[in-house]
Amino acid sequence: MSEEREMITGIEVPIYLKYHFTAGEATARFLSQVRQGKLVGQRCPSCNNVYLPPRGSCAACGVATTEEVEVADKCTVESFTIVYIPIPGNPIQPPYVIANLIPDGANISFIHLLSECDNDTVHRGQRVQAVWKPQEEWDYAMDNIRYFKPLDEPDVPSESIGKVPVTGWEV
Amino acid sequence: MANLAAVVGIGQTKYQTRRGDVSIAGLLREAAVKALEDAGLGFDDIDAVIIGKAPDMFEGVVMPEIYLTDALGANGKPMLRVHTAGSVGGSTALVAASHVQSGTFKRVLTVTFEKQSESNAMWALSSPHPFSPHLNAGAGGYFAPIIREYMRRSGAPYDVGIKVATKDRLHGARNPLAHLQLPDITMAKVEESPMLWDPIRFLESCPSSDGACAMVIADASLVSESPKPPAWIRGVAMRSEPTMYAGREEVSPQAGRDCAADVYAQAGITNPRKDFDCAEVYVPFSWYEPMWLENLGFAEEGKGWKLTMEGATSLDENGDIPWNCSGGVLSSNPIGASGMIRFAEAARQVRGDAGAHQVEGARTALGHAYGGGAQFFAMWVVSADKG
Amino acid sequence: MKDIAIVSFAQSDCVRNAGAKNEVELIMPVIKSALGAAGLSTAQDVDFTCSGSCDYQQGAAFAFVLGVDALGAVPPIKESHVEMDAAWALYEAILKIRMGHADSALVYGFGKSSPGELPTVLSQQLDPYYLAPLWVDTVSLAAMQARMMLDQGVMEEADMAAVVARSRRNALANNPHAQLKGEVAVEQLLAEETWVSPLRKHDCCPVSDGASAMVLCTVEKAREWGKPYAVISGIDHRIETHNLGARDLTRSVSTEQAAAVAGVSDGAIEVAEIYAPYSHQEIILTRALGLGSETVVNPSGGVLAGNLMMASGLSRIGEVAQRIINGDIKRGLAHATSGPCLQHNLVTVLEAA
Amino acid sequence: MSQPELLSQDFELGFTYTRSTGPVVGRFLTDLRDRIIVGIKGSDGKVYVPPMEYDPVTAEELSEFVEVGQSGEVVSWCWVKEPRDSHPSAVPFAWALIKLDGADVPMVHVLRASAESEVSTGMRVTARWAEETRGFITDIDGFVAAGDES
Repeated sequence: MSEEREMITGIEVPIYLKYHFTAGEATARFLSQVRQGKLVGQRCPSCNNVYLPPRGSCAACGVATTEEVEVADKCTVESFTIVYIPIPGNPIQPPYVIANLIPDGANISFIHLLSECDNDTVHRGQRVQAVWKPQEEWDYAMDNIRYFKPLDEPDVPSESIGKVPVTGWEV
Repeated sequence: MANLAAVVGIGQTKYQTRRGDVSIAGLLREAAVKALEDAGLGFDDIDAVIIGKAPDMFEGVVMPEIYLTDALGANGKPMLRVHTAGSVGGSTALVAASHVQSGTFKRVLTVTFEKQSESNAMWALSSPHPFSPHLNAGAGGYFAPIIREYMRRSGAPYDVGIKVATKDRLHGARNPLAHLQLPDITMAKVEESPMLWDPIRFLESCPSSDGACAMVIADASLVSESPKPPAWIRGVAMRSEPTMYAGREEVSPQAGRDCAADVYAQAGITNPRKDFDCAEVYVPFSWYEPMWLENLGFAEEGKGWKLTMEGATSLDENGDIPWNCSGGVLSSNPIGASGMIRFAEAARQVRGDAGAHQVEGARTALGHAYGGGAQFFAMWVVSADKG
Repeated sequence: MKDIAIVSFAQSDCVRNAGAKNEVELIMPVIKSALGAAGLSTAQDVDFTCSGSCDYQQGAAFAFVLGVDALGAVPPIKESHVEMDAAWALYEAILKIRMGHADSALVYGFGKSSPGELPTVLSQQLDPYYLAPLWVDTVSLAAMQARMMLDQGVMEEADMAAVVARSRRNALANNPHAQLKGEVAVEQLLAEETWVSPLRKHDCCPVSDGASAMVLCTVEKAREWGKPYAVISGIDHRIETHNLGARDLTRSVSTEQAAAVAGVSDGAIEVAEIYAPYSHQEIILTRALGLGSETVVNPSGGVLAGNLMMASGLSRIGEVAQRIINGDIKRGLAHATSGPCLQHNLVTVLEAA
Repeated sequence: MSQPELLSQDFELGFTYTRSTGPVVGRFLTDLRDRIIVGIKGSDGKVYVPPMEYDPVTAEELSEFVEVGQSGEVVSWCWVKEPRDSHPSAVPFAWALIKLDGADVPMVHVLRASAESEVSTGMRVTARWAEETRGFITDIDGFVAAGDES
């Protein structure tokens, strides 16, 4: 055998597996209603907290959730970050704000984009509202909401975030 | 009552971006053989093998214990594979210890690893899945808002994270196994590095590494058969809570506080800052040092950042409670092994075997790991003293 | 060491496709049922919880993290997970109880295999340089194992069919959760065409979705709860080389080793629940476990009647435990397996108090 | 409560992994590229093909390579009537455990034959090489009945 032959030290191994995935009941119900332009969470029968998106259970109590509660597309900023790197597969250009938002009527936050805002003045307690895509583009996806934009409403005090009544925060 | 057990051997690979010279099995083997050599033992002396790693998608090998058994001398023995997200390295050490502490086995080998260069961390941690309702901006995108909330509550100055990032890299420069070797790092350099997820800058984030970490854990009756001093396992604890629930405290998760209280009670720790000589704590983003200082009771709520800024956690500033003398996760991060590296480095300290990053006279140390959305915790207390 | 007892067990139906049931929706009913049978309500009522699952079944990382949502883990609980069949989660829980860090534990396993092509997914368990890139599937490997046994005359095709016929018959008689059940004659089975020759489709376990759960505790705790229980008198597991060519595939050495440590031969085995995904493997395992005609093998039908991948091993243990709890038998064994051609095997011996 | 819609979608979990081989696997694949098959000697002298990195009995690191023949004997096999998409053959084929001449331990690979009736345990087979070899396990396109390799 030749001494100077080039040794193999690495190989490329393509591993592509096909799946047919079916969303869980709670997710399916949620996304079906998002397709209609509605945000519908589920209330825990034990602790009364409203989960959005619903997962079919209250993770805290470990009980199934079935009661549906429509919540507003107005939210309060619970926390946020300004991101300077692109999201794989997402066209949004950095820097952009992603925030944990608690919709009026729910007790838990979900992550979404914030836009039409001054990145430097985004803050906890800030009021925001969904900017939906045109109805004809709605699909089974949260990005039916293009992003959230600031509302001209007073801030929710820090200690009340996630605890305001179902009807939403009104001054 | 648990049987007394100790770490009698530790082996680690060099951590680096890509270990292109070894197979997956070869990577684990290297750490395993070093741990056995450190313990003065061979594969025949081992009763059971326990491995751990983060998601199988990193290497694309499903349930890899099946393929790794030959490399780890596990044939004819029990072999177990643990997976508890980012805390897995710590959890694996605890599961391995339980094989001995339960009185079931006398001596076990435990190995954790990740060969992240085989794929891409961002992909492996969040491979696209249909109907996933969440926007995915990576681990930094998840943790940055929580860090901002910590900053808001504590009123910490903006440069606390910068200080941690600098300190841990200076520690790492003392550790020849550390992935990042940045002996000339300064706070200015960290501050100038690109912002990724405000307030997390590039240099305030952990790297992506290949590497493996192994330990031999032995029953007290066999400890003297290994030549080097043992690290006695004085407390073990794990806690989990759900990723999301209404009213969850994300800045200082209860699972972390409960886990610490449990492990401290077992080890007789009443004042962690005084009772520990050092700690190896899972800090993948710089700001998690002050956050965990508070969560783990080393500082009062809202005051953790002061310890950091005073240099209390710095070996180079002769701090009274050095954290992550090995350089920590900020210097080396083979995800599935990162937790065990914390546990092993804590053990190295109390064995007096930590080389240039040794804390003089260290007798008792904390090893800590967390994972998921800061919801899975694993901790142990090791000591030079049998207790 | 403390004696450990199993006080309850629950399993979902084995279904080919659980459709719109996610992890939580699969897990929650069996957990509630197992806890309920032990007089408990949430994971808060036990000292430790451990689960088994595999991310690749559904193709999403961290499946087990979602599983935690089914537990009611607030305040936080002591919890762990193995990326293995839940029989190994049970093993971890037993160590925890033996070391005195828990007096009771909840163990569960879940699997939703329907989204993927399971034998192909499992081909990626194999050596990543020599075997996985060939995409040799687990059915084919098992078929070569069966051929070896036929060639060596250690069994005949009719023996394989007899295993299947008994599985279907037992499932019909005893197992409301079974996916495949019924009266079928050996001749009928042998008349079917081969699929991956020498295996016929019926020689291979079906692919099923579902979950199972179990509550175990110290014997003292079981008495305190006032619940009937089965004692785990022995448990052990062993793995063997991954090189199929280096193993005698007609035997299961690791099962023999585990059976010896677990003390299978210390008394008569009335019932054995064996995790044999292929009919011929039941023959290998029955021999490795040293079982004779006095033992009823797989009264549930075994996994040929329904295979909850990642929960099937735990279910085998549960099936035997339940028979002891019900007072039907005094001593039995359960077996779990992992890897191609029975590479890794776990044996549990269960006895009445 | 309205009936839930069933939401289903196909998706592919895929990545092209970049594996480093280490010296043992690398040597085997390098030789495959050069149309040579090597095994490795175990602690007890048994020749393993493909070469194992570590002895399955003693766990010792192995390093003594042995070139083996390109023909051998079928130790066991199965016939795949309905190849899966992932399989290395679109038409029915066999998987086989093949003990190459000079090896003690059989290896798993593809056995190509036009019908199940042409395959039998103990038959002699020979490696047929891929048109282009690159250092991958599929450089051996498959085995065929001895005499049919061209």
